[in-house]
Amino acid sequence: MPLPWFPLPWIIVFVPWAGALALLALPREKPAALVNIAISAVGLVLALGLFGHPEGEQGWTRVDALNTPLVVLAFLIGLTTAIFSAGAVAQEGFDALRLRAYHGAFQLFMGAQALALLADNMGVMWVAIEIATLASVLMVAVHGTPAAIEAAWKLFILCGVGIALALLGTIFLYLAAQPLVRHGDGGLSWAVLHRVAAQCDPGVLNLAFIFLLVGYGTKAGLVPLHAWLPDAEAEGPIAISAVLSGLLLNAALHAVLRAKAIVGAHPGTVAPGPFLIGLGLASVLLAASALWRRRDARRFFAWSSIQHMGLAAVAFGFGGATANLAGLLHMLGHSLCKSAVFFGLGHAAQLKGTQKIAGIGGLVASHPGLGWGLAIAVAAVAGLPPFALFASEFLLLTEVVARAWWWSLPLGLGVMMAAAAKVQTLQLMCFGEPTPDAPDAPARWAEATTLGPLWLHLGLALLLGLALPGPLAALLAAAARIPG
Amino acid sequence: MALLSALAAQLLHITLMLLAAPLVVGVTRWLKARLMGRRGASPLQPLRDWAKLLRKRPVLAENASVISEAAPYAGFAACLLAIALVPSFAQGMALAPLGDLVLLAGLLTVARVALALAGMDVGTAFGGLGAAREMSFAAFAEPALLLCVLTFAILAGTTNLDAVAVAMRDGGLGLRVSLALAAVAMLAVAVAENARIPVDNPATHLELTMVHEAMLLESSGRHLALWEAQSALRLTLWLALLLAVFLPFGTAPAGSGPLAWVAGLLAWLLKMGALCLALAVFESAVAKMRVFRVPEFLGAALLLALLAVALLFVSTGLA
Amino acid sequence: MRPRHAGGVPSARCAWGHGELTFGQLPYDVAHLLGGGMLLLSFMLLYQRRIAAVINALAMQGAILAAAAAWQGFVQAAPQLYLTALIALAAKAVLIPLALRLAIRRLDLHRAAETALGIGPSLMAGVALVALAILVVLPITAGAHAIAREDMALALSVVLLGMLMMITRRNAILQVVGLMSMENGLILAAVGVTGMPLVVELSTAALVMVLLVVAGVFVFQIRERFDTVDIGLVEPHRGEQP
Amino acid sequence: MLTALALGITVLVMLAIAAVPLGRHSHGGAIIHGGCLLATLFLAGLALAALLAGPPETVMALPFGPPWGPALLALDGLSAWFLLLLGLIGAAASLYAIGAGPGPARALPPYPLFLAGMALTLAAADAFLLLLGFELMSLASWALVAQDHREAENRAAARLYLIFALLAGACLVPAFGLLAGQAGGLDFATLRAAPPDGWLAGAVLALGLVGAGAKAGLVPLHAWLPLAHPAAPSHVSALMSGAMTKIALYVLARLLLDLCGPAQPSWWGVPLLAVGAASALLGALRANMEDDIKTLLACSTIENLGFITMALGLALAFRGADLGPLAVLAAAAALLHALNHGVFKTLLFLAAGAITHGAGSRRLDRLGGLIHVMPVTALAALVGVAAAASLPPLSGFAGEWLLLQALLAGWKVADIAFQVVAAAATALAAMAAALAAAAMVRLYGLVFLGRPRSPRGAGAREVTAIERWSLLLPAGLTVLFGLFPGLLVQLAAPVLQLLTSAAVRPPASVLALTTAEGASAYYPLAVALLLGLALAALVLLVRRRSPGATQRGPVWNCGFIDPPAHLPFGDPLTQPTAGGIAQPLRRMLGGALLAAREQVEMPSPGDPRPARYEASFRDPSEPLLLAPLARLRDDITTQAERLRAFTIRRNLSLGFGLLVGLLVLLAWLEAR
Repeated sequence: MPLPWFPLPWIIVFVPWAGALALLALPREKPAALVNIAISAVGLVLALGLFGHPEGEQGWTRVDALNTPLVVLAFLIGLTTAIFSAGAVAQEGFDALRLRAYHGAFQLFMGAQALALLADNMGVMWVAIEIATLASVLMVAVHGTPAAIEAAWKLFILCGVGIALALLGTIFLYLAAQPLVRHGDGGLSWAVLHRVAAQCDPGVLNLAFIFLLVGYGTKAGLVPLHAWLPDAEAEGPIAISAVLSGLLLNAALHAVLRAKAIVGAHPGTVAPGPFLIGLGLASVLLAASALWRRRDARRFFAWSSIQHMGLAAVAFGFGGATANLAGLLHMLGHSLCKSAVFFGLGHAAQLKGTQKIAGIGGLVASHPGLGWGLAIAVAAVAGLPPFALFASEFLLLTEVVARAWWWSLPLGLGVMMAAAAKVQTLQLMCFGEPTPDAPDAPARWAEATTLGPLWLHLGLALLLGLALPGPLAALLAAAARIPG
Repeated sequence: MALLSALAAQLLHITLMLLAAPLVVGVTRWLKARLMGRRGASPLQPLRDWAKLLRKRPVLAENASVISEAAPYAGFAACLLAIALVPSFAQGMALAPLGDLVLLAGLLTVARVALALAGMDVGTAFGGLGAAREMSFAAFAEPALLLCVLTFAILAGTTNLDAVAVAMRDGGLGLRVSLALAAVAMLAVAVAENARIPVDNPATHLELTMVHEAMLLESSGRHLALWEAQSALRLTLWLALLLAVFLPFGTAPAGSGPLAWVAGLLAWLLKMGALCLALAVFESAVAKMRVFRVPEFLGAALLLALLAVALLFVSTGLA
Repeated sequence: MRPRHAGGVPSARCAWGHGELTFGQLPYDVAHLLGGGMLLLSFMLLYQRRIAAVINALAMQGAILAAAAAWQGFVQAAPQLYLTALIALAAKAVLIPLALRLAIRRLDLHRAAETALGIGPSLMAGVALVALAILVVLPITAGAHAIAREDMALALSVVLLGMLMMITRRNAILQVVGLMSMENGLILAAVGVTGMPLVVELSTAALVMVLLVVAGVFVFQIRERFDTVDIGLVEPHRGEQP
Repeated sequence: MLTALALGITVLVMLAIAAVPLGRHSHGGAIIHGGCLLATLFLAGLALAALLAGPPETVMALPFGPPWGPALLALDGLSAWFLLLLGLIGAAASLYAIGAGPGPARALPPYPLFLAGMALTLAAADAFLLLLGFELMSLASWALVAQDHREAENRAAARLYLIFALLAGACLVPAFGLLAGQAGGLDFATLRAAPPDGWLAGAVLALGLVGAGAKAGLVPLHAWLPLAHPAAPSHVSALMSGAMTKIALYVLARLLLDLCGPAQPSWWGVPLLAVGAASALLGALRANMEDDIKTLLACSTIENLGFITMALGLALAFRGADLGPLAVLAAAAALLHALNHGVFKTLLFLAAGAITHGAGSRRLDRLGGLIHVMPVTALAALVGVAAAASLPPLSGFAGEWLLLQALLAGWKVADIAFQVVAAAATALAAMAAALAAAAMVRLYGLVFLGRPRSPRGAGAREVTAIERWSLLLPAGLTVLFGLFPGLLVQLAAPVLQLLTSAAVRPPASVLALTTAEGASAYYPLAVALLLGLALAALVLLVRRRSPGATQRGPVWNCGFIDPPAHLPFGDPLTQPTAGGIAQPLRRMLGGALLAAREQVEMPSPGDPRPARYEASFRDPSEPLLLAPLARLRDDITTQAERLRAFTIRRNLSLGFGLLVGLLVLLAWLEAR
């Protein structure tokens, strides 16, 4: 039980940043990878400490039921990704400089991630997300190939504009609260805003929400603001795709949720839910159709991230304890399963020397462990039982049908189409005659650093979907009440 | 006492059927010959043929399996049981409670399957051809039959043959158009089931037109005798069925004494004779149709039966 | 439901209480004037064809932004705003324009801006956007300070115009310019709100990003436009042609 | 009892986990399948006990479950009945698997999981657990269908299979969601308490029918079934065909007859009746066209599922018309036929497996004359075929008798439309039955009778003892169930009570099945005895009159040349082929229903080429349902792809457009 002045959140944020500095100094591969793992592990341990941390805001940070699980999950995935990257980085063929940049950017990203989730001050949250964006730009561009640069540039410009709009939204939030808060600093505190929102000016709140939605929605990859996501996830180092779709999207959606909580707290505002539902549904449908035309495996799963974010957005758009719980489950489950997929896919891509779906075939026959692991992970992402996404999609669909059945038609269609596409890709990659391996296959032990995290994630997704420990379930239930 | 009399009636009935079977075939042939201006063989000729066949040793193909030997008995037994369920001169026989029309259809299917399997056993072209056609025709005959059964079920409220017959006799149903339609449909089915003209010609051995005979090409001796007897039995069964359902008049009611039985017997013989005559006339009047026109023939029967049912719905105002 | 005027209590150290500012009062008029000036310059940006002229306009906008920030700092008695003003002046009025000129020379882009949407239409669109901005700000109850409210309308218009510029210009430099004027609008909004905390930090952070974009233009030698970068570089690598 | 049930399922899951390391072990297969055998037998015993002693009223909350609440386990009559079915079939299949020897290691873990999924579906007492088990079952069986994934068509089959399974899930979840929406809970007790009505009920009916129908392979959602069942190993095909499809029907019955409450209107039966009749006809007809044993059997499965669905529909209709006894009759028909079909179809699929083992092929045109070399298999298969052809006194006929009686009573629903539908359904059912008989004769005649059609077929040999026993077990059950259907129906009394909510005596006595009013009855045992009696007497008489032993001679066939020396088993071309046997039906019905085509290519005189005869057919669901959907999907995706080629600037404009649009929307909303 930490003392009230004990700034655990800040420690959680600054440990990775300190690590980033250390890693920027480390030129050699093995030690860098190990240090990277060590830092991530420390981060995870600290994050676990949040469970015992008293709730509520503490200066610029806050700890509550909504962000605790997200932070813990973020650091968990950070650790597993670090482990995976230890095995995978050898194949990336970095020179010393890129290696430093890669590891440094990774930890920088982790820290920013944590700050974005833990921030109570909306301004701080904005800054954190911007830092995360810059870090991810760095990580995506690190290869320096034209394609990578293009992807990074796209990410940079689109998300940059999004970030700018989010800042305007933040300013509007303060404008709304400004007449009501005495001391200036509170004007951006989520807690304060949430408290006083009911007396704020609805007009300003509406405006604020629009800008925050468009701004952070860009980061969350909601259609039609999604364009940066597929290229960014497909062109960066393989390990990065896992954290991008596993963490960055969550942080952005979390920010949108905070905004929704504030705006929703005012009875007079234009209901924010429908906006979220609209964008979410657009994401689900567009992704469901786009999935059918992908040839590049990583782009394929990037699109699947868009679809899942859309589902979560729809859930939060409906709001209410049940739908929010479904959305939260979906976020968590998606992070776990999707990063698991990227681990397996990354290793497969390195084995086969290509990330084209056509080039990755017959994994089950040539590499049974990897093949079945990847197959199960993809099945989990497709929403098949017994993993978390099945539970969340079940809850979401039943809730939507019960509340407003007509929404369930496009929703069910999208889910169905997407799942079918995933089944097809799964079979293309895992079944059939094996495709030839690349000459420079990764070391044997790299398979361990792939399958370990992969199965760990699947196991956790299984627990999350089917046997969540009571306290955690209570925590999620509490979290589901926060966005309103 | 009643049980005993029922039992006696049943046994009498079975013997009567066994005796009648060859006669029905023989008489029909004889009548046909007469109608065609030939003298024709004596009505007892079938009996003589069977006796001769029984004396001969059966010859089986080298690769014939146990099916070839078992099928004749199985088929005959099924037909025997089936015909034991169709009331002839008296009602309320011992096996009457078993006499369910659906079961009857089932037993006939057993006989048909036995025949078809025997036809395919040796693996010859004709056997297969005959079996395929036989089974295919059933696909049209069965529904027609079932729809007729539906008609009875609506009128008599049951599918038990005995009860249907009773209802038909003194149910005061009068003359109904749907009954007439059903009768026509059932006649068509009977013709098809017994491989009579115009569906099949029992007398021909022109391979390409054969259905029934094609399956018997490989059987000889007692097996052939059994097959022949079985087909005769089946013909008798169908005629008896038609009589029992559509012309149940004069049949001795359940639990009645020997006198009524005699009367019923006479009535039955009369009716059966008439029916044989009608069959002979019909067969010598029409020509055999091409094999693949049979479905149309049976399809027409099916439609008639459906029409009968629909009319029944309307007329009896069940709706 | 009108908010209480709790926030409207004048702070002791401020010359003009910042609760009931209305037309005809000096602080308001000046702020309004500066904001209007920025909006005007945004239109200038849209209107100019020659890249050099555009950059001049941008520099002026930066300068006015600095002035506005300083003025707000004076009005709100918020010294940190002076810092913001200083940063804005240095970076936006001086450094970045210089850098952009350098870029033009480096990438020899001495030619008229290619527009995806003609100058005339883009001006009209700009007007429409301003109208929209006013329309959406209008329902904000007058209880919130009139100054803030007007500033919001102006800032919003500047932001929208900047974005409009980004999407109607095919030239990388001009798109950067659009991004910058967007960011100017943000800062204008930020300084416009009384007592906005973290103004300095936020504006700096936003600035950092713009600087990085400019750097990107340099590093990646983005000659013509995002379009070509997008298509030309990437198609061969993407393997996604249907 | 529930604890025991949970235990059984847990054991199965444990077996699945244990199968991963054991897969490489040489005896691993035997161990795992032996475990499955015991577990399934245990489940069957449990179900039997539940049916005899009356199912436990309690509901058990599992220690695990979704984050929003515990998962509930229960065992009522309905689940117990299907659990019994599952147990019996699973036992037979597992036994066969032991005998068949170890398959590929990857096929081992999914098998217990498959069983566990089905058991879970049956034992579930809330919608989530039910669908969890349902999808688990699909997933595991998909892995089994895909186990031989080197074959392209197997992959295609697996894909189609899983997609249909997803469709089933995507329809059932909203169906339960609609119920839960106005009941306010997902557990069955709550759902039962608040039955839907009006359009809501209609939607539940439609969704349930599509969802369960997609999994049960009802027309027009049957395309996957004839592809998927043959792709799996035989014992798995047996499970899929015998048990899994029944589980889907269980879900249908649970949803429509139980959870939706007894107050549903009488027209509810019509869709089920129509779908069932269509399935029965199409399946039976296709079974006559196919020339792969397992595909043929799969099509016959479609037919039988059609029968069961018809019976369920009749039960709904009668119940809606307050004809309690008739509803019970129809429900009894459904249950009885489900059980019987499960058993004899398992038998037939296992026999198909044995044939594949012994004779090395599944194609009718490469087999023949197996009765000589595989006598036991032939005997067992004969029982199965006779049952599938619904011959008295075997089990197939009993269920069909009840169904036909129910159909023949359809006119008692006082509604002319329904009466006509019922009459048409009667005709279709009869036709389907006759077609099934034809298909079965074709199957048996081509596979076991005649002469070998290929060298491999000529070298066939009988399968191992265990496999033979695994055939004889269901064969014995088929006979037993055929002789004592009355007992089974009486055993199902609580289920009937539950399904029809009519306190009516089940339409059966120990020895007989009776119609609702008992006006007509079917005494299978008596029929069997009389047949036996007649047979015995016949043999005695005939053999007395003709004592001569049979003698063997060459085939006659109106003149038959000796086979060439290089074809010791005779010239296959002189035998009827699968296509030849199918010809009459192909011409009579195939052209109309299956777009069947025949073309004869007759070379000109002097041309040495042989004449070619080609016959083909296409299932209507493919051009009418699947192809258009695929085309639609492609069109949509093509349109959507245009967005992808956008440049950054275009994408920016998209975002800008969104922003402006939202602002305009906002302004408009606030103006109002």
